[in-house]
Formats: sequence, C-alpha cells, structure tokens
Amino acid sequence: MFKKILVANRGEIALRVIRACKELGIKTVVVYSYEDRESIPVKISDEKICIGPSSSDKSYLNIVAIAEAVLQTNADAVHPGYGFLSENPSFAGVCRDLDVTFIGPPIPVMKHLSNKLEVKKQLKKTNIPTILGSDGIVQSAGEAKEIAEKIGYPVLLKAVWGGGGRGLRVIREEENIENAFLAAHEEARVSFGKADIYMEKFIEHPKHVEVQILADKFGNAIHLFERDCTLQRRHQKLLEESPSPFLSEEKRKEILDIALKIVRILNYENVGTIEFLLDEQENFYFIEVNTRIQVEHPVTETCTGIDIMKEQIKLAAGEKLNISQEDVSLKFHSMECRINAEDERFVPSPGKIEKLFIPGGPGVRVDTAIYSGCTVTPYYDSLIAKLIVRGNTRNEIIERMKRALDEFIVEGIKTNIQFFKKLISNNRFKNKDYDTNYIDRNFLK
Amino acid sequence: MFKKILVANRGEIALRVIRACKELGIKTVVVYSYEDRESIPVKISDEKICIGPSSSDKSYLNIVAIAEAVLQTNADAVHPGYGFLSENPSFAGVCRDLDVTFIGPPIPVMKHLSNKLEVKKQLKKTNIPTILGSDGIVQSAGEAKEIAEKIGYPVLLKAVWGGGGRGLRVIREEENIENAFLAAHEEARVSFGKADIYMEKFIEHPKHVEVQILADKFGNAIHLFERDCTLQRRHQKLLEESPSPFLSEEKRKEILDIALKIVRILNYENVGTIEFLLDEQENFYFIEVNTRIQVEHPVTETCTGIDIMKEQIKLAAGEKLNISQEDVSLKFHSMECRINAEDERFVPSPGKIEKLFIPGGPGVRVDTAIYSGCTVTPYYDSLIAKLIVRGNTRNEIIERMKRALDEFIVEGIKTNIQFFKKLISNNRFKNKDYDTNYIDRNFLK
Amino acid sequence: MDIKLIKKLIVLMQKSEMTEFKYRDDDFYISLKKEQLQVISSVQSKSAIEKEEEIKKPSKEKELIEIKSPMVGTFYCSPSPGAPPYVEQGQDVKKGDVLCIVEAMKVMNEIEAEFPCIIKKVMVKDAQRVEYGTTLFLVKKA
Amino acid sequence: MDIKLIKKLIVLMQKSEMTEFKYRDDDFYISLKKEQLQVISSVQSKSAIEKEEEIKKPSKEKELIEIKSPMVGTFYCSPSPGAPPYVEQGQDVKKGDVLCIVEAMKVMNEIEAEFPCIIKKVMVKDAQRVEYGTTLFLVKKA
Repeated sequence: MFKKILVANRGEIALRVIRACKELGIKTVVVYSYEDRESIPVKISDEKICIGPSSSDKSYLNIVAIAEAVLQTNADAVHPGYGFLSENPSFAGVCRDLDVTFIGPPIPVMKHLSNKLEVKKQLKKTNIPTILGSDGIVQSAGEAKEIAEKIGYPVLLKAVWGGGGRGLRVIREEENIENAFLAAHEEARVSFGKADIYMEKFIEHPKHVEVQILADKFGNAIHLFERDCTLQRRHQKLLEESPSPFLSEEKRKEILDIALKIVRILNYENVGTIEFLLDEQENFYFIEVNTRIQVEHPVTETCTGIDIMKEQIKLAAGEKLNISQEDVSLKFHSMECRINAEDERFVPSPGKIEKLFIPGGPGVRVDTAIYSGCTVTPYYDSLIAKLIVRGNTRNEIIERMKRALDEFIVEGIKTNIQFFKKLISNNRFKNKDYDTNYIDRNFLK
Repeated sequence: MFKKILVANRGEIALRVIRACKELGIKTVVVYSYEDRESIPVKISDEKICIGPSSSDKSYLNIVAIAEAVLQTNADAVHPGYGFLSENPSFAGVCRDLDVTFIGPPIPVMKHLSNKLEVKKQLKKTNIPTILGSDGIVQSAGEAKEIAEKIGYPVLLKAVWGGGGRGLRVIREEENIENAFLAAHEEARVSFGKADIYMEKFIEHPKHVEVQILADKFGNAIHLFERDCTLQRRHQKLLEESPSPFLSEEKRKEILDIALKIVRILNYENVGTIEFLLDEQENFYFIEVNTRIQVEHPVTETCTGIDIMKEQIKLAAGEKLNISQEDVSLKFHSMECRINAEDERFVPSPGKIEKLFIPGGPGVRVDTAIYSGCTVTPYYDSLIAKLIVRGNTRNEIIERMKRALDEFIVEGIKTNIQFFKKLISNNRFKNKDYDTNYIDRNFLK
Repeated sequence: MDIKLIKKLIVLMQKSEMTEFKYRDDDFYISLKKEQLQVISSVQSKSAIEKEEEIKKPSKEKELIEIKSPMVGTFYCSPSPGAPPYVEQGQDVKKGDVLCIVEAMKVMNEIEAEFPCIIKKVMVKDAQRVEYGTTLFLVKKA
Repeated sequence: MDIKLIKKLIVLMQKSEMTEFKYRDDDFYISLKKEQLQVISSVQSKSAIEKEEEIKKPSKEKELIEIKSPMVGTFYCSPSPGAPPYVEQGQDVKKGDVLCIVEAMKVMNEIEAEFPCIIKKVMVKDAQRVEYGTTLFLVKKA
C-alpha cells in the first residue's frame, strides 16, 4: 500500500481524498494555490506545498510545479481528483517517469478512451448498442448532409475531442446543416485544439444513466449499480440519484451486464463510469467512459455502503478487488444536489460566507470544504457543497432532501439552494416526468 | 396523523424532532427560552413561542407556559425530546387534559416504570434475569448488613427514585456498610425528594448493553438490535456503538428475545430502551426501561437505516407498526461520540464559537444545532454535537471516527474532542478491553 | 447626556458607510450600529442586564422604557370584559399599580408597575396573545 | 468628546481599507467598524494584487521588501556548488542582476532583481527547498 499520497486538487474533492487516506492510514501532501492557503484541505493535510498563484494554469494545472512537489515530498502516488489533470495522459506520463503511481486507469487505456469516436467504433463491432451515426470523422458539410439523410433528422454534431457539452450542435432540418457544421467545426477547434467532428442521431427526450465500475488488474470487475444524471443544465449535471427511477428491473440488469462487458472489452482497470443515454422506449446507447472518480460518486457510496475512494486507492496500489458482485446491493435510495455559488440566473457568485449552517441528522451526508468566514473565490469551479441524502424509498429521499435544503443556511454569497427547492417540489420531479433538457427548457429564460 | 407538533425542548434534539416533522409533512411549533432566541430550531420551525428566561425552571421545565403555548398554537401533539419533561408523568397528564398527545408511552406505563424496584420485582417473577438483591426497600443499616451477608460483598445501594448515577454507593466490606447506608439515604432524600434505598449485588467489570424497541398499540413490537454504552464517565454515557462488541451471536439473540418479552409483560408502547448489565461471564441482567427517545438513538438509525424519530411520531399517532422484525437488519456498524463543551477535566466550557468546521464525507452523520458565531450558554446541558459514523466493520468505524475527530474544528470554546482521540486511539478500545468504570479509572485524576 | 451630540453622530453614521460606533469615557458609554437601514442607539449599564432584558429595555426613543410580558399568555387590559381598562395612554401610575392581566392556563396574573411612570403607549390589543418578552407598554419614568 | 476628530477618523476609515477601528486611552475609548467591500473590487484589482503577492510585499519592518520565490523548487545561492554566491548581505544590486537560482524539475531558473536594491538578508540556505511564496531575500530599495 502507498505510504504517502500527493493530492493534486482543491476544495471538497481534495478533502475527500484526504479523508480516504486518513482512514487507510496513508499520509497526505496537498498542493495548493496561494489563494487556497487557508482552506480546510491545507489545514488538515499532513504536509502542504504552495505551488503557485490563484490562476489554475499556474497552480493546479502546473505539471512542473506538481512534479517538483512530488519529488520534494517523496510521495509514492498522486491523486488527481476530478477536473484539472485527472484525465490528462501527459500528466500521468510524468508521474510514471517519476516512478510514482497516478491514481487512475493505465495510461494506454486513458489515451484510448479519450478518442470517443474510436471507442464507439470498437464497441459497435462487438454489438454494444451505440447511437446510429457517422462511422468516423465527418470531413465536410456535404458529407454531413449525406449521412444526416441516411440516418434521418434530427441529428447531432459532436467534437471528437470535446466534453462538457461544448462543441455540440443539434440540427433538425436540412437547410441548417451547412452552417451548423461550420460553426461546430470552429467551436471544436477553438475549444479543444482539434476540429474533428462526428455525427450522431439525436435522441429526443433522453435520460442519462451511468454505471459505476470497480476493476482490478487481475481481471476482476464489478458494478456498483447505476446513477441517473438526467437533471442537467447545459450538459452540467446538477442532481443525481440511484437507483435510476427510469429503469425497469429487466433493463437495469441488461445495462449493468453491458457495462461489465464494456469493461472487459476495454481491459479497463481502476474506478470508472460507463455512460449511457436512455430513449423514451427504454432503449439505451453507450456514450462514453469516464476514467476518473466522479463528482457524483457519493450517491453510489451512500446506496451501497462501499467507499469508492478507498477502493480506488487500493486498486491503484495493485490490490485485488476484495468485494464480489454478490456483496453489492442497493441498501438505500440516494440523491445528490450540487450546491453551487451562483445566483438565480446560474451566474457564479463569489464572496465571503458570513453565516453558515450545514444540514445534518439522519440520512444526510455533506461533502464540502466551506466554512463560515471563508471566501469563495472566482478562480475555480462554483461547486461549494454536495448534499447527499439516503432513505428507504424514493419518496423518503425526496422529503428528506427538501428538509435538508430548508435548513441549509448560507449567507454572504448566492447559491442555487432555492432553485433546488423549486425543482424538487415540482410534481414533474416526483412523477419522473423530465429529460436531460428539462432544466434548460423550464428554468432558464 | 398529527397536523402540528409542539417541540418542548432545545438544541440538537429540538432540531431532530423538527427534521422528522418536516419529512412527515407535519408543522412544528418550538417553545424556547429568551437565551435561545437565535438558535437554529427557532430559526427553522414554522412557529415559535418564547416561554421564559434562560433558567430551565422558568422555561423548558415550565409546564404552565408550555401548556399555554400548546393552547395558543393549536398543536395536536407535544414532543418532549429527552431530559426536561420527557419522563414527567405530570406533564404527560397535563397534555392529556388539554386533549393533545404526549409523544411517549401511555401515562400508566410511564408511571409504573418510574418505580424501578417494583418493575424489577415484577420481572423477576416472570424469570427475567435481574441482579440479586433486596426484594424491596432496605429500611435500616441493620437490614442492609443482613442482606449483604446473604448475597455477598461487594454490594450496591441505589435510590429507588434516582437516576443518572446519583444516590449510588458501592460497599466492598462489612465495616463500611452502616455509614454508606446513611449517606446514600441522605443523598437520595436531597436529590430525589424520596429517601427510599434498595440493594443489589455489585457486578465487577460490567458492560452496559441496551435494546432499542418499537411497539404499537396493537401489540406489535420489534427490536432494532442493541447498543453498547459501556463507555461512561460517572454514569454519563460518552460513546455508544452497535452492534455490541461484547456479545456473541448466541447471547445477542438471547438478550433481544428477553427484551421483547419484557415489552410484552409491561404492555409497553411507543419507542423505548431496555437496559441490561453484562458481566464478565456474558450473563446479562435487566436494569431498567427508558421511556423516551434517547440521546444515542442515531447509532441505531445509522445501523439499521430506520428513522426512529419518525417511527415514534407515527406510533404516537396510533399508526400500526409497518416494519416487521424480518425487515430489520444490521446493515452497518455504527458508533457515536458525544461532543461536549467542556475542558480536559470535564468541566463545562461555555462561550462563543469563533470558528467551526463540522466533519462530513462518507459514513459521517452529525446532529448539532451549533454554528460559527453562536454562543454555548452555561444554562443547559454541555452536549453540543453528536458525531456518528458508520462502516462495514468495527475497524472501519474506528478509523473513520478518528479521521472525523481529526477534521472537527471548534474554536472559542473547549471541547472533549481531544479526549475522544485519546480514548479511541488506545489499543484497549480497539481490543475491547474496558468496562463501565474504564474512563473514571483511567482518564480522571 | 448631550442629545445634540448624539444626533450629530447618528447623522454622521447615516451618511457614512460606518455600521458600528462605540464611545466610552468617564461619564458615559455609547454604541451605535447600522444594519441595512436601521439605526439603533442604546445606553446600557453592564450590571443587571438579564433583569433589564426581562422586564424593560430602552426603546428606540431613548427616554421610553418597555414593559414586557413576564410570561406567555393572553393580555387583558381590564379586570373583566367591558370593565374600564386598568391604565390608559397618558396615565400616571404608582409603583405597585396593576397595569394589566396576562392570563396563562386560566390563571389571571396581574402585572404591576415596578416603578412610578407615565403610560406613553399600550402596545398590544385586548385579548391579544403574548409571548415571554412581548412589549406590553411604553412608559416614561415619572 | 471631539466631534471633529471623530469626523476625521470616519473620513479616514472610508478612504482607507480598514474595516474596524478601535482606540482607547486614559480618557476615552473609540471603535469604528466598516462592512467588507464587495469582491468585485478585489476582482478589478486582481492583477495588481497578484503581481504584488508574487514578488514583493512590505514586511513588518516597513522599509524592507521581501523577494519571494515564484515557484516551488530548490534554492541555490550560486551557479554551481563551491562557486561564490550571486549576492551577499549588504551588496548593492542593479535591476536585472541574478540573485539566485530556483531549480524545479532539473530546470535552473535564474531569479533576477526587478529593481535596484540592497540585500539586507538572505532568508534561505543554499540547497533549501522552497515553495511558491517563500521569502528568499529581504532588500531595501536603492
């Protein structure tokens, strides 16, 4: 097992890694920007090194500074958290060269999975359900038009190297396809440095379902059931729950089996998430694999009682998976709201937290690094807390989430707590009458 | 079901009741002392009424003021929490006269159970294991000496109407018994208004085990397994866990069966706790029944996933128990530390909380009403937070409790967090090498 | 006390961005606080704060004293329905005079003046429910 | 009480970045408080602040300026082991003079003086590990 892990992240996820390390008896080093010098992760870590100024480029994305910190502290592994360098194969390569473990899948697997189109082609060949579309990069507006005619409108143009919803274009009519292609091309080039675009059939009223995976280097893999992440704003997840309210028992079994099959095909290792879209007929389609610990991992931890972060560290250390599929069950229903420092129009609202009361009591988990008196800076992500509840039924977690949101007091900055109260109190939420576009259509003017 | 519950308590337990009510869709009224006007329960309750100044006698123990508040707000039930009026049959009687439900067992049951000696005699007759002792009140020092000779030293003198460890005397040698009898007599008279004393055989190195019970008015009763509460300071519980580390599977089954038998004998109803002592040979003896929700109820909620507070309210409303014994299982190990505002010598330390970070993350629950900027007053109990963790093994909860204590930051007042770190890190804790006197013997000079 | 000085201070505070002002010398101590639009000034002695909180507290108009309800209950201005009220606005009362009744659980509690004073305002209506600490009267010391 | 003095103090507070002011002597005690400015203002001046944070910041001794490490790495006072140090205490340096090396990942980064100054104190030892922001030298502007 590792003796010392360097945490290359900040905020709640840095704290999450430190918590897991403490419980495993592993020392921690946290690297931080000058801006974060008074943060909780810095305060409670065994060691800390300031690696740069507030700007992410010069601190949390500064590979040289982090590598130097690894050398100085003799850490034997690096945990990248999510975001920042977590899916950066170059950084993983630097770690390998320094002879420290990058906590994540093997580098070739990481690299392979970053090319979404290749992965899709590969899986399609092995009869994994994928969305109908171009079999490769779409080279021109003319080719786009040709393929669209074949698969039928509406269609979607996507950046091969993209993510987070950027570089996406929905085209409903033939007359718009030329301009859309050119715009998507340009956006991809600007956003991701590579202009490659591919096309897919656009699924109407889709739901987003993902399967949490644990896999060791000895070929053992298990799933920890699925999460529903349908409630998104501009492709940014806001609320997740498990089990999915949209899956029948039969379809659940099917999707979990397919996810494990994908893991075997890809020789996947460490923790990972297999993402699917679900259409109105309960058909599901593979989208992509996330090779990091995800923001929403506590939902699954809460349902199953399995500490995914600790398992990830043990897997990265080369340990054999000591949980069998039969040991895993959905002990509870669980739901997460991502509490962001933003105003009612979803615009970030940094500032000093003047008063704070964090929900507690039965069935409530909060992952956060904020405290009364701390400053939420404009430099990083606006996520300030993850509020997770568990209960014995979907109805119980809805009522519990409402009361937890009710008692959550944050003064000094604006948050989306009020938004979540509205979202959850709406009967459409209770009645499962929503899709991935629901928030964009109903809560944004 | 009730429409509006009046909460006749303060601090974390008032908040706990409000949380349960919110999840059940019941409105709340909180009564409070002027001192508590800025507390979280007052802030988040639907209604609030100030009933008196800081002194408990004039506020939380002021039956007239609370009754008046019930009338003014048209509440249809009163939740007394623990402490204060929770075991006061007169207050329950006032509630009955006002035609509102006192949330607890029926008044005759409450009254009967407050006479410990009578209950013990009754249960002894039905072959419930009780501790050897006098069959009634010990009238004189001479009689005490006689009985002690019969059952053998060491013996214990206890106040019939006592509780909380006051009025207790251990006598190891015959020559001390006369003085001890007179002292215990006087202490009982001063502390509880009645001097009645009885005698029991003193159990060496005992463990304290209690069984959580739910019982409806239709004769259905289930247990929610046991809690170990062996770690006490001067008979005040400090750390509780479930399942008990001291019970074999066989003994566990036995003690749970006996607890349910006691419930039937007593016609018990609502939530309750059956307390036992366990000796070094794993023999157990009935001590008493607690007729209220207990401070440590979250330990059992966390292990079993059952919300005891919500069940209590439903039972008080006359609902049928809708959980069967087969539905109840120990899903997790769980442990609670009672965080008190007190210094290293266990002396209360009131003051203003200047900085606060409350533990969170996987498997951590905190029940507290404190916040950064609030003042912990000297007027009430020094309990400021209950820190509860769950995990899949006893080892996991020990490591998790350590890391949660590590990240708990309270500045401005002194707490016993440091004490718990020492207690839990000691190998004697891990190795289950302690009894109810362990803390008094090892942590008090 | 120099009212003009305090007035000047308040005007100064209102015009400024200051939210708090404290001043103490041999003769007196003053504290000014501004929260949003409110301006509250109070002069308090450190001793017997609890006592003051319970019964009377300087109101916004400095010379007025609040008489507060010592219990939760129902306020009655007169001994029985239709009877004339114990006291009315502008009335002089002696120490020990009954000011009103607060009824709690059928018990009629007579609230007496603790010092001679003039009733400046009755703050609650007849038969109104009151809490511990609800202001019943504004009075001026005689 | 000197109202002019207080007026001056308040004006002073408003113009300054202070949020609280307290003063007490034998004759009187005064305390002024101001709400924190909104973040917007710190965002506006961000670049300037960051620049200052990175390189120099007034130390407790007002006339001395701290030169801080711009990166995490290892401090070297001289170009190679055994060679004489770039600068020593008491030395005058020109703008652009090399003060030391901070090595990070085998890259030798020469740290230059940004203004002419006198080295008052070398704060770290040769081959010592430094963080971003570790004070390397105390200097006095020439």
